[in-house]
This record gives sequence, structure tokens and C-alpha cells, in this order.
Amino acid sequence: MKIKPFDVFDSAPVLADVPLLAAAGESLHYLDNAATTQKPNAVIDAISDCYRQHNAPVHRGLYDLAENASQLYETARRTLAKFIGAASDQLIFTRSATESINMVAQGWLRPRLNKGDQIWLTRMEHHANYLPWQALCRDNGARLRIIELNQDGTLDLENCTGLYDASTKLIALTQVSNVLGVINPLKEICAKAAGQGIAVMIDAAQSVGHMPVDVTELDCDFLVFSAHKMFGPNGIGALYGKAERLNQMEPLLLGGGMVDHVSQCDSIWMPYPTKFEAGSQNLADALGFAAAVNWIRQHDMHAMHAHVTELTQYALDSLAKLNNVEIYGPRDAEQRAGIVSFNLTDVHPHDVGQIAGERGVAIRAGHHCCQPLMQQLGIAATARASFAPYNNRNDVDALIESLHAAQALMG
Amino acid sequence: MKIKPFDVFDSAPVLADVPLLAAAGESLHYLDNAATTQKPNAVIDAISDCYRQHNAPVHRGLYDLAENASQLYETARRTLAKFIGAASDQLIFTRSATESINMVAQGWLRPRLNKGDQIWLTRMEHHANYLPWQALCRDNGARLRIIELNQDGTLDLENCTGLYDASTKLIALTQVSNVLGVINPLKEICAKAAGQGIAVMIDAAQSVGHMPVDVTELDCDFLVFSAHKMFGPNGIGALYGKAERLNQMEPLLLGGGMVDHVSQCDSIWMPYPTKFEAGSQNLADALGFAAAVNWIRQHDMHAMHAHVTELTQYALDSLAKLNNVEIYGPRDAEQRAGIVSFNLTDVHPHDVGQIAGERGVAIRAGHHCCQPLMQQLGIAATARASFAPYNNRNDVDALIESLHAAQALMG
Amino acid sequence: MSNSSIYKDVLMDHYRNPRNRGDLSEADIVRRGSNPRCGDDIDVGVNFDAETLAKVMFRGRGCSVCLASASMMTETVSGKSKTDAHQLVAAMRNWFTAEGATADDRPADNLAALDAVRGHSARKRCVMLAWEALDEALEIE
Amino acid sequence: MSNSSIYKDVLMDHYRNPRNRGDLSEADIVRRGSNPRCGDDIDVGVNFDAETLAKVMFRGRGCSVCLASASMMTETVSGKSKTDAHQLVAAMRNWFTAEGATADDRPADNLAALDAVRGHSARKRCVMLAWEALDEALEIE
Ligand SMILES: Cc1ncc(COP(=O)(O)O)c(C=O)c1O
Ligand SMILES: Cc1ncc(COP(=O)(O)O)c(C=O)c1O
Repeated sequence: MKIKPFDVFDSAPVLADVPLLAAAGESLHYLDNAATTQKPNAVIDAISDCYRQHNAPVHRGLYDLAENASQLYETARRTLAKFIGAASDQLIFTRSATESINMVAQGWLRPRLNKGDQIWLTRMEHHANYLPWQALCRDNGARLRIIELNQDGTLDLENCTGLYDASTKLIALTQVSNVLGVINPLKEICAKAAGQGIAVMIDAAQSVGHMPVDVTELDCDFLVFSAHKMFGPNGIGALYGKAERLNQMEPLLLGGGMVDHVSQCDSIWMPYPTKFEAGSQNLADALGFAAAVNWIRQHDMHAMHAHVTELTQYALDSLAKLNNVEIYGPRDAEQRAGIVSFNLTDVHPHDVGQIAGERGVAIRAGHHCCQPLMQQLGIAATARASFAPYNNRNDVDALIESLHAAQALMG
Repeated sequence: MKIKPFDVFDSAPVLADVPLLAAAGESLHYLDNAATTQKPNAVIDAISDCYRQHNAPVHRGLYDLAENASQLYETARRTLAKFIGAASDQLIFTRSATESINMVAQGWLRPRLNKGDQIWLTRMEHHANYLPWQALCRDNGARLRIIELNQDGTLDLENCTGLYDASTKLIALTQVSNVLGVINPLKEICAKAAGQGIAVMIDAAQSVGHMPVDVTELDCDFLVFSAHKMFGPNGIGALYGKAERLNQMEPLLLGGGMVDHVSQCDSIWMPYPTKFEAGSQNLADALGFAAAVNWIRQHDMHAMHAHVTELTQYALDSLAKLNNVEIYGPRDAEQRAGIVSFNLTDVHPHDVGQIAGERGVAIRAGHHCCQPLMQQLGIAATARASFAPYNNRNDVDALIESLHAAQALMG
Repeated sequence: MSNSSIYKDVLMDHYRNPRNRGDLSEADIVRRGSNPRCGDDIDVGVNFDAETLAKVMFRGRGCSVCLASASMMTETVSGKSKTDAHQLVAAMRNWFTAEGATADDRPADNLAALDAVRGHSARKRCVMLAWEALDEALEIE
Repeated sequence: MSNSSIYKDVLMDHYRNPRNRGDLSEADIVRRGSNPRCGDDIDVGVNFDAETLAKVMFRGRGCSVCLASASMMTETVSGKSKTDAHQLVAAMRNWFTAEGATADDRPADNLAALDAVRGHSARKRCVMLAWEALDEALEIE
């Protein structure tokens, strides 16, 4: 079954830009984009170019190569900051979304979280946005509260009594669920929280680079994301914070570069963002990160997002036609990002994933680092297909065929 | 003044392997290797090859690409572990030496450091191996003790009363000073500490990859290093720990992959090394890191080390011939790594660095993240030249010429 | 299905027609193996006759690899001495973990179908779950 | 010395023959600027005549850029009103920080020699040290 692409977006040029996929051709249908995305040449080249032409210590040297490295690093910071509507110095380079969240938990909330205070999360949070708060609540005697979900996987904001109470110190939630694909109504939550002086931290690991994200518009206190989930390199991520919050926040890592004055008993940190970037800067990956942003801009994020939405709808509709399938989250692709979780009755998701894999369809099977959600759904795992602009209908068709094969083999 | 290389080692093939330097030719004399090293093609290619051929989530996927990524990642871990004489699972990938040290400080020592306990450091520690312990002592009411230096920059182990007392919980020290170049007598210290049950953490950021380092031979409890200082990529480092210590140690970052079971109130971590690698693994840089090790092996670390030692002696001798120069640390290159700090009387080190830089000689000027040492020396900064196997006598000659120029301009 | 498929006929047979799967209420000892990562959850029950494993049974849920491996395990160790069974578990662990292990290192011939799974590190825990539970039931240091 | 050298003649002249460097014991107000990163340590002293900066002096240690900039600063602001001096500091800050600033954006012509330093972000703090100390001495919100 081959169908001509029905939307105006042509994914072929995007695919041609991504050497791993271009080389694999029809032998690989990469649908594990929510785990990590594949990389365009522009990103790979930015990294090698860095090592071939620009490599030098950042913010430390007086010779041209080092001065140039410092400037390239700060230009990358500006690119990233602008992309999410932030002031340049409020964009901190971290190692990952995971580190960014832990920085907020340890550096900002820990010193100001008291016994009896509340932290609110949602049922759909990734372990990265669950475990740091769980540990903090245990240590400080605070309460971990959960916004539960409606039947269709959206947040049940009606029944979370106490969400905006004075005892709530932070609401930490994801913009897009990496299991359900659901997009959460952040503006509403941020606005209400701001009214009560409650800080909001947004896990934007699944949204930045895939849909417009603007911290000024959202008016959130913190926002975190990872380069590798938006066509950028491994090993680098970002943390945005409001100026006031960054001033209050203590660094997670202490070391070179982040300190102004060291004396026998005490030390004085540099202002942000420097305070939060202890150790030698990751120049190559910062340049790769910025190259990813420029690549996204060049291909038009809105067009790519629309394409992914259409592909998601096609996948939802195709899956719904299977027998014995359970699909999680809303059926309307407009309400979600390009992430679809499902299960086949009586076929373990690991077998679904393995059988699809043997047929060149790369999907994910497991709890997706969302055990609290799995427990609520009463399942151990799901299979998950997740889409990127370089995917097309053939990938969805191959997925569906592999599911037929799984049912035939295991049925 | 051109002198034929006097040693058997030919640095030309090494230089030819390093594209940034090969392209720059005589226009750049890169002598800032203690800050960061330049990268051979093998490392750059390992990273691009990863993104072009192997990129996939590590330890998460069931399809071939993901399985292969997991295996490559673990092979890289084995390569690194073997290189320092460690068991594979005791080598933890971190973001940097800085992060590794903070992990030990927060995860291992913090819960077991009591009021009245002591942490011993040395006067020559980098801020990365100073600030985390300073903060910990302040928080826990422990005492920060310093092993002072002899006149020649070596450790004064005679006059550090109480070093091996029962109240000492940790000795954290560098293998090589990034300012003085001094190599510390670690085996002696580790042996004495072990006799008293005192843990020793070694900052090997300046030694691994440049001289033989074997954790079994040293019998240290922890050892940390960074890829970018040993011809590897930015953004990745390592932590070695004894099995018992790693079992005791709590993770610094909580998130995906490091947890086995999550329940409402509590969670169960995976065993090490997984417990310490929260978040998506940095596959590309792990492969680049392993490629650096293989490149070092291929060029014979012993031969490269001997070459750097001879070059260092040549630099020490050449510097000593200048008027109005102060050289820090021992005059005998056998006692040090390829790092030489110095000052010209009445020329600010920033001007030395800038003038050298304008002449294509890349050296570092500043406190080198060693303010406690600078305070002891009674200076604000030094100029520092640091050598790698791709350097040769021409680089030293160019340095000396630039110092003559600085004296002429500023005199 | 490609040649490198892990779904060999023998494996599928054990999955579809598991040996010794059933009620454990009569077992001398029951040990649980659980892998929250994928929701596999297996109980292994053993009846001893002095130092011999007279009967080995399992029950629980899991993926095909996990259940087939459990079934094969019960077949392989039934009638063996405690010491032999313990050594079989060690040999299984080694077969799935050791660098350079080959198909020939399989602890027993009726496990040959699991060879195709060895290349898949993500499935190691699925394979070993029942074996590790057995090892606990043996209570050998 | 290459054309892009930061060591222009005017800068070297200010370094070798600093203007208004000396004793600050008669100053109405003294403010310190210190940069532990490179050991620069400058005191700036001001004598006011009503709203005018009658005399501006400095003393301290630092690299050539830091000392020359301090010297130029004293020359530039002496005789200016508090408000003008404050605005000059802001203009300096902008000249060294703003994206797209050019040589033409220099706050005063006698600062032209500092243009070559602008490309060197590592030296920005050296240049600004005396200016920031002055700004504190002005005590304008
Ligand atoms: C002795 C020493 N320790 C630790 C570090 C920190 O290494 P990194 O910045 O890669 O974390 C450095 C380098 O900056 C160093 O020279
Ligand atoms: C929603 C969400 N948050 C956080 C993360 C953590 O990102 P990283 O592993 O890059 O730190 C992920 C991905 O694993 C995610 O999907």
C-alpha cells in the first residue's frame, strides 16, 4: 500500500539532509524520535568544523583562536536564547534536560522548600521530572502532589484541589507527554500560578524544536530542554530561568570558571549564566546545538510541525483500523505532538518492538521512563511510534505491516 | 634559531593527524594544552561516524540500530576502563572531571562527613577540586586542611600534621598540578591513607592520556578525568570508583535510565554504573573518547611522554636564559608534566599572553583556576605554556621570541 | 522473518506451549523474579527430593523471550542436583555476558534457540529472570 | 607588531605615562574596582565641585589595558558633570558589549585607541574596571 503524500510538505529534502537515514533508505523506518532524533549534515559538520578549525578553551584565552572560540560560544548561546524568546544571558548550557531539572531542584527549590510545602507534578511526567522532586519532598518533608489525567490523557485540572494554594512552591510539568503525545495547556497554568507567586518549571524536552515555544509568552519561571531531541548533538542541553530565579539559584556544580574570588573559607560566584557553567565549556556541542536551531529555522518549523501532525493523524487512523489494539491519548492529532503509544492485545510490547525492529521499523517498547503513568494505566509498558519531519507515510505503512506480522506470529 | 629535534620521537606524524594544527602550520604555536588539547582526525571521525551511522538511544531500544548503539557505548566504556586498569563497570561516564568531583562530594562524602571531620587537599588544587570540598566543609562543620608546598612546588608531606588522623575522611589531590606541572607521589599517600581507612580521590585531569595511570596500582578510591584534555571531545569525562565506594555513593542526577522501580514515595536505583548515568547517554562523545584512547595507544604513550618531557626541559632551560624571569615549580623536567608557569618581571601576565598571542603563540595567562595557589605565591596570575606530543622545539623557540618582544614592548 | 530473528521455532513453541507452567501452591520454595523495566514478573517454584530438583514450575507474565526462557529453564534443570542447577545458572549468566562467548558455550543443547537472543543486550534480563529466581530458590551462597 | 595589535601607540603612552595616577588621600570619595580573575586592583578617587568632577585620580595595579583605560578615563571625565560622566560610563559599557557596535560608537575621541581591544572579550573587564569604579563613586542610581 503506497499512498502519495497528501500534504504540501515534501519530506524528501529533509530526509536527504540526514545522512544516517538517507543511507539506510527503505531498510530503516526510524520512528523512535521521541527517544532521540537523527542529525542533519549541518549539525554533524558544525561539530567537526569546530574541532578542525575553532577548538580552543572558551572564556579563558587571550590568543585569537581562544577569543574566537569564546565569541562562537556566546553566539551559539544567543541563537538558542532567541529561539525560545529569552534574553541571551538567561540561557544556560547544561549537559541535558535531566541535568537542568536537577539544577532547579537542588539549586533553587531545595533551600526554600519547607515541611508542609507542596510540589505539584502531573501523572504523565518523565522520571527526569519526577525523581528529583520525589527525593526533595522526602528530604524536606514536603508533599508531592499529582495532577491526574482525564480518560483521554489530558490533564484533569478540575480535580486537583490545592494546586494554587499558598503552600505550593512549584508546579513542574511537561509541555508534551513523551508517552501520550498530549500537549498541556501551559499558558493557563502559568498565568494562574503567577497570580499566586508559584513558580512553574516546564519540561520542554519534547516540544522545543518541534513546535513554537516562547518563554516570554508562556511566562514560566524555568524551562528545560535537550539538544539531541531536536536534531542536535548528544551531551548538551539548556536551562532557561527568569532573572530573579537565576539570581536566587545556587549552582549544582562548583569548579573552574564559575567563581570570581576564592578565599580560604568562602568564595564568591560569578553572575549568571557563568555561575552555572562550572568546568570547561562544551564548545563543539554548543555549536552543534545552534546549528540544529538554524537547520530547523531553514526548513520552517511551522511547515514541519504541520507535516508531523498530518502524519500522526494518519498513524492514529491506521492503528485504529487494526483489531485488538489499544491506543493511548487523544485521537485527534491536533491535540498532540508526533508521539503515539499503543498496545496489541496479548502481544507483549517488547515482542511488538522486537518484531517491528526485525522488519526495519524502529519503535520503542517499554515504560518510557514513565512508571507512574504506567501504574495508573495499569500496564507495564507500551509500544511507541514517534515522528519527525523526515518521516513520511511509507514509515507509517511499514509500521502497520509489522504490527500485522506481530499479530500473526504471536496470535 | 632552528635546532634539529634531538630526541628519537618524530612529532610530525602526530601533528599531521591533527587537522587544526596541520592547517595552521607555522602561524600557530599551540601551547595551551593544559587548558584543552587539539583533536586528531580519528576522534573527529569517530564522532561524525556515530551521527552518520550509529546514532540511536542507548540501552533503550530493541531494533538493530539501538542494540548496536548500546554495544558501542559499552565497548567504549571497556576501552576507557582498561586504559586506567579498572573493571569495566567501575568506569562511569560523566560530563567532565568537574562533574565527577562534584558527584563524589555530594553523593559519597556529604552523607558521611560529620562535624569535626577533616578533608585534606593540597595548595595546588584546581578550583574544581577545591570549591566542592570548601562548600561541603562549610555545610557540615568539617575542617578543610591544606597540604602546603615546598619551595620547589612539591608537596610538603613532612609538615602536614594530622593528615592520616582518624578524623580525616578524604584526601583529594591532583596527580599533576596544572600550574606547576609537579607530579605528586600518589602511591605513597594512597598506601598510608588505606592503612588508616581514609579514602583518596585523585584528580587525574592532567595525567590520564599523558602518562601511565593505573587505578589498581595506585589503589585509590576515586579517580576523575576529562576527555578534552586527552585529545578527546568536549562534554564527556569519567569517574572511577572502588566497588565498595560506588555502592555507598548516591547519584547526583536523578532521571531516566538510572532507576529500576519508581513508586509513589520512593524509588530503587539500578546498580552502578547505570545508577550514575541519568538521562540519555552521550554516545557520540563516548565513542570519541574511546577513539582518543586508541589514538594515544597507537602513537605509544610512553614515547609521546618522553618527547614532552624533553621539550619541557628545553623550555625550562630556554626560559632560564631570559633576564627578569621567574619560573615556578621544579627545574628538572623529570619531576613534572609538560606544564611550565612563569612571570616576566614588570610585565603583567595578561600582556605576556596577549603579545604572545599576537605572534601566533597560544599560551595561557591568569590564575588557571588556582587562586589558593596564587595567593600563596603572592601573585595574581602567571603565564603558562603547556606541551603535547604534536609540539616541537620550534614552538618553544617561538615562545621565547615572543617573550623577548614582550620585554621590548613593555620594558 | 529474517534469519537473525530471535523468534526461532523452538522459542515460539516454548512460548505457545510452555512446559511446567502452572500452580506453585505445592512447591517447597517459591522465588520471584521481577523486572519493573518491562513488567516481567515470574514466580519459580521448586520441589526438592533431598539434593535433587524433583520438580521445577513457573507462573507469571512476561514477553515471549522471558516466558520461553522460563519454560526451557524448567526443562533443563528438572532432575538435576542443586549444585548442577546452580552451575547451570552460572553458565547461562556467562553465556549471556562474557565477551567472546559463542553459540557453543550454551549450557545445554535444548537452549540452542536462545542463541539468537544473545546479541540483544536489551533482552538479557528477560532471558535471565527465571534463572535468577531459580538461583535464589537454591539458596546456595 | 600586526595591525590588529591592541598595543597602539596611544595606549602604550597612557600605560607608560599614566595621567592622573597618584595619591588619593585628598579625594572626596574613593571607590575600588577589583578583578580577582587577573589580579587587577584599581582605586578611583574623585573631587567634586558641586555637580562637577573637578579632579579624578586613580592608583593600583593591573595590566597595560587596565591601567591605560584608567588613565584615559580620568582624562575623559575630568571637568564633566556627574550626569555626563555617568552617561559616558554607560556609553563605554555599550561600546564594549552591544552587538554591532563599531569604532564610531566610541564615547569620546581620545578613547579611539581602545577600539582595538573591543574584539577581545577577555579584556573587557580590564577596560571597564576603572569606569565601573568611577560609576560607583558617582553614586547615581
Ligand atoms: C587539574 C585540573 N583538574 C580539574 C580540571 C577540570 O576539568 P574540566 O573543566 O574538564 O571539568 C582541570 C581543567 O580545567 C584541571 O586542570
Ligand atoms: C519529557 C521528557 N523529559 C525529559 C527527558 C530527559 O531528557 P535527557 O535524557 O536528554 O536529559 C526526556 C527524554 O528522555 C523526555 O522525553
